[in-house]
Amino acid sequence: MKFAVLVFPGTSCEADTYDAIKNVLGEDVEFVRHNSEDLNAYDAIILPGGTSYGDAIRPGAIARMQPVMKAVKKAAEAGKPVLGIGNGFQILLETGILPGAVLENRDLKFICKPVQLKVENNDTLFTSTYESGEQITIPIAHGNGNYYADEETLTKLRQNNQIIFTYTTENPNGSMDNIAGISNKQGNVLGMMPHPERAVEQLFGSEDGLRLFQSIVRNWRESHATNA
Amino acid sequence: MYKVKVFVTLKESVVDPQGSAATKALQNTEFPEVQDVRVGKYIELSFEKSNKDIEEAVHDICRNLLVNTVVEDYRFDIEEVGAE
Amino acid sequence: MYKVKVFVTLKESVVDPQGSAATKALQNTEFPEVQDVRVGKYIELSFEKSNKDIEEAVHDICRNLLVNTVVEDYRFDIEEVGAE
Amino acid sequence: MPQMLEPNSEQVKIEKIYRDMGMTDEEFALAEKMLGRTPNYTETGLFSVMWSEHCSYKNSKPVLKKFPTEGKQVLQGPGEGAGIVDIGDNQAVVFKIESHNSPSAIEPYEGAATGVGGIVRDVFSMGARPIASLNSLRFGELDSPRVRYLLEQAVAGIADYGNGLGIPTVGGEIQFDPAYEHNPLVNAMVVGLINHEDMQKGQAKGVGNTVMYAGAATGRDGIHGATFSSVELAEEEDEDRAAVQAGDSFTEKLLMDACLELVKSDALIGIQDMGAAGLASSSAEMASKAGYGVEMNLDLVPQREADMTAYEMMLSESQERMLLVIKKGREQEIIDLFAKYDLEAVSVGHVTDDKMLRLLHKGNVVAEVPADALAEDAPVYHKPSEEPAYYRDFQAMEQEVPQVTDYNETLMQLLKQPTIASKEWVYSQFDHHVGSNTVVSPGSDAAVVRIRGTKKAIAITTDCNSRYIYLDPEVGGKIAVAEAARNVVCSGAEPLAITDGLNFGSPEKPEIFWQIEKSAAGISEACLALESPVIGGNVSLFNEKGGKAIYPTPIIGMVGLIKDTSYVTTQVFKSAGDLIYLIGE
Ligand SMILES: Nc1ncnc2c1ncn2[C@@H]1O[C@H](COP(=O)(O)OP(=O)(O)O)[C@@H](O)[C@H]1O
Repeated sequence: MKFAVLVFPGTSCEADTYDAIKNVLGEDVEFVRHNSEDLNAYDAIILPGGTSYGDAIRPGAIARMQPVMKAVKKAAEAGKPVLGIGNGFQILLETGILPGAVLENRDLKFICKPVQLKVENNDTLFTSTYESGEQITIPIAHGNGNYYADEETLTKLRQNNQIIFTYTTENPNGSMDNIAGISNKQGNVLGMMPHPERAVEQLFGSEDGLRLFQSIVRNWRESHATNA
Repeated sequence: MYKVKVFVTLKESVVDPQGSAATKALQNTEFPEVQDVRVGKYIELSFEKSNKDIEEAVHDICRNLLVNTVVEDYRFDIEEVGAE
Repeated sequence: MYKVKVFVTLKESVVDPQGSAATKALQNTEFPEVQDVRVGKYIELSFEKSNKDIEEAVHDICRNLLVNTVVEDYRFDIEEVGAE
Repeated sequence: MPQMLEPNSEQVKIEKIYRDMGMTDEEFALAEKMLGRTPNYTETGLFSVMWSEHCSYKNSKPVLKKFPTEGKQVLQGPGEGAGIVDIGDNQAVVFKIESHNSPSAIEPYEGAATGVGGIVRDVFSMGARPIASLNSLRFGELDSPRVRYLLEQAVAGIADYGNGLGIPTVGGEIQFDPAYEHNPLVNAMVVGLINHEDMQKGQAKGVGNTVMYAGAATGRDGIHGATFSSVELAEEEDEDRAAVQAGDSFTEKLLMDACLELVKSDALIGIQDMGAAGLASSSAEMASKAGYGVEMNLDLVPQREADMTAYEMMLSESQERMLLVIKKGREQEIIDLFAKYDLEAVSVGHVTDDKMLRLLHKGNVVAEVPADALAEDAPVYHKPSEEPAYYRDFQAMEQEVPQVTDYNETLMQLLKQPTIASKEWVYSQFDHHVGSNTVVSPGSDAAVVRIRGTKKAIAITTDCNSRYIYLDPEVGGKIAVAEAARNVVCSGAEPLAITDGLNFGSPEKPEIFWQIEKSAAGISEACLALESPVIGGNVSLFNEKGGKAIYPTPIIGMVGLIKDTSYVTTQVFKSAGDLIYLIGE
């Protein structure tokens, strides 16, 4: 399986994400730059974290104008797995591929620490390796992760089981409904503020994030086996 | 040349983390009269004349970059400046 | 009640990282006409009437909380609103 | 902007304008002698910044010379942007500590942010990828609103800049004491990783080679910053001196990525960050170090503001800029390389053989000064030193053992001290995980960062108990190094080397100079004993206000090597029933 890790000017988590896929997960992966227009060669697309364009105007605002985002939209519509982590999530929200927005953290401060998440929906191609309701530990590191959506959007998210991860023991940033990660209606696009690529080796405190990547691979293998 | 002034404000229904922190801070000190603070953006653009419709272009720029219409509203003033 | 609108801008000599990133982004897409973008803050305060001098109070609030006068300039408009 | 007419040489001399730039009468006379004529306004500006303590170390050089700087692991000692230490497998670590105290006292957010920016550039200009950042902070007591503001803003500045760059901030220290009420200290340390063949120098070699300017455009910000950081803070704090420097971490990130690609190019001869004293110090130092001269046409310098003078351009401390020397004929490659990162690189001059720093502006030669006169031959002072009365008094005091009646109560009181209490409020604002190499995050003794692709890791710490140093600078200096070493050893590492940030009051006072000398002696002795040489550092003097100096605060930044990540140890108790031992006296 071949992953694309998108790189915008200012992205900084591309190396760890690449390493998690290449060396820990053991799958193929390539960097793809912001001005590229074609993602056909890839089976899954990851928008990693960092500070694209210095978070100017709003996090993700300038990234969404870049040529590669048209290709991301196409890939999402075609049903390919698309994962946005941290700034990647913010870009997906800005682009409108995922609904809602993130505001500045409730306490107006950047927060970096491991948090407890609850897997709200394990029936997605990203979460099938988790138990439903399982508690997992994954670090966050963001200044703008305070998820907001209007009541109508929230209702839809709940009805369609699009809320994938929530913060359990505490809500670090003020997100509505404790939301830490959501998917699109089809379930092939996931955006989350926590960083699963930072939780792939026990040496760094948790391997819970690795299972998310394993889930993507497992589901891809299964669907390709049945299609073949 | 045009000078465009864009005002971006959070929609009323959206809680404003900066604004509420500022309101609290002021009320706790010498300014109990302050009822509410809302923090938005004030953006100045200098824009060369072209054959584009300037109003439309500014709307475009706002929607493409300066404003996230999910949570924000905007308005703008256009001023013609300099000789050309 | 007063409604106070405060405009906070970076001093001219201070670099504006947001503005320059936005300028480049616009120029690289469909808006080569944009010469310059400067990003500031637009803050709205609602202020109950009291026996304080409102102008002075707003200056105080700006200098104490809303504005970093080392790097920013500000100006404001005061509007009287509503009945009381 | 209305332009003031610049004074001519005669006026500079007769009206003693050089004094406003921080030069003494003797220094101005020396500059005249070296030049063989009276320097003009621009030249006087060059002398004054280059001869400031910040750039010349004129007061501290005799002390710094005594530090042990050698060891088989040392690949680059003091003298370049940062020191370099071998860690085996053709890899090395590059590190240095840097102060940004006076800018942070005026504008804590930008001061701290640009402090991080400067030390990051120092490290990547050596060719190394920054892999970890730390800081060492000193503030007054937290009951003052101004102090709380300084702390909050300085921490936010470090966080925003470091997080924006994607360099993990993995540790640091903070002390609160009234001694820092008006002179907060903001020191930042960065560690980078490099392969031996990528090591660079700041040198302008080879007649005809091209001098290029890369990065952000020059504005009027921070003019004379190096000078201001070398004098006592003015009484009037909000007096508008020069525009403060502001940082742009996005541009820095692009600049870092571009420079790390550039160091692989054989077109690159020399590279240096435009830090304190900007274009003046980078050009003069690169020429002086290499034994060549540099000629630059200032009309070609990218400018952010209109009508800048030569003086302003040379002394500006605008951030995120680098000076490069490139093989003649290879300029286009460099322009293209930077363009890929949306950055400007322009040719501004060339290397000459006459050892002069020559500046052209609007068709005239506006300055022509021997590069050595500005850099290598700057004056050096041997300041008088005298044991202070307070020290004699303290030494004469009876030993007193404090009476503790309720140990629980005393422990609680101690833990409530902001200096001792948890620093989570601070470090949770720093992205300490980015890069996914941080094995031990803030909250333990030393931070541990894994070297990707190997079993190795490095342990890093910053330490300094300045009260000990105030009470007995020599013993306190030893204690600081020993504490750093203990922190590193407790994490599973063997100490490699240290960098030091020497923060003191005015060296003009014999008692302060005595503190500098004595603490340096203590540091040296501990370094020798622990085989951990000093590979670089920074000096910040004149940290005084109203004649009152800070505590002597020589911060020790130490790096140690862990051969295998399985040796990594953390400080927390692991499970009930484990035995607890107390080792040592
Ligand atoms: N300014 C800071 N930035 C980042 N981490 C910090 C800072 N201050 C303290 N820390 C971290 O908090 C932990 C405790 O620090 P400190 O109270 O100085 O303890 P110690 O005496 O063990 O060094 C250490 O891991 C240190 O790195």
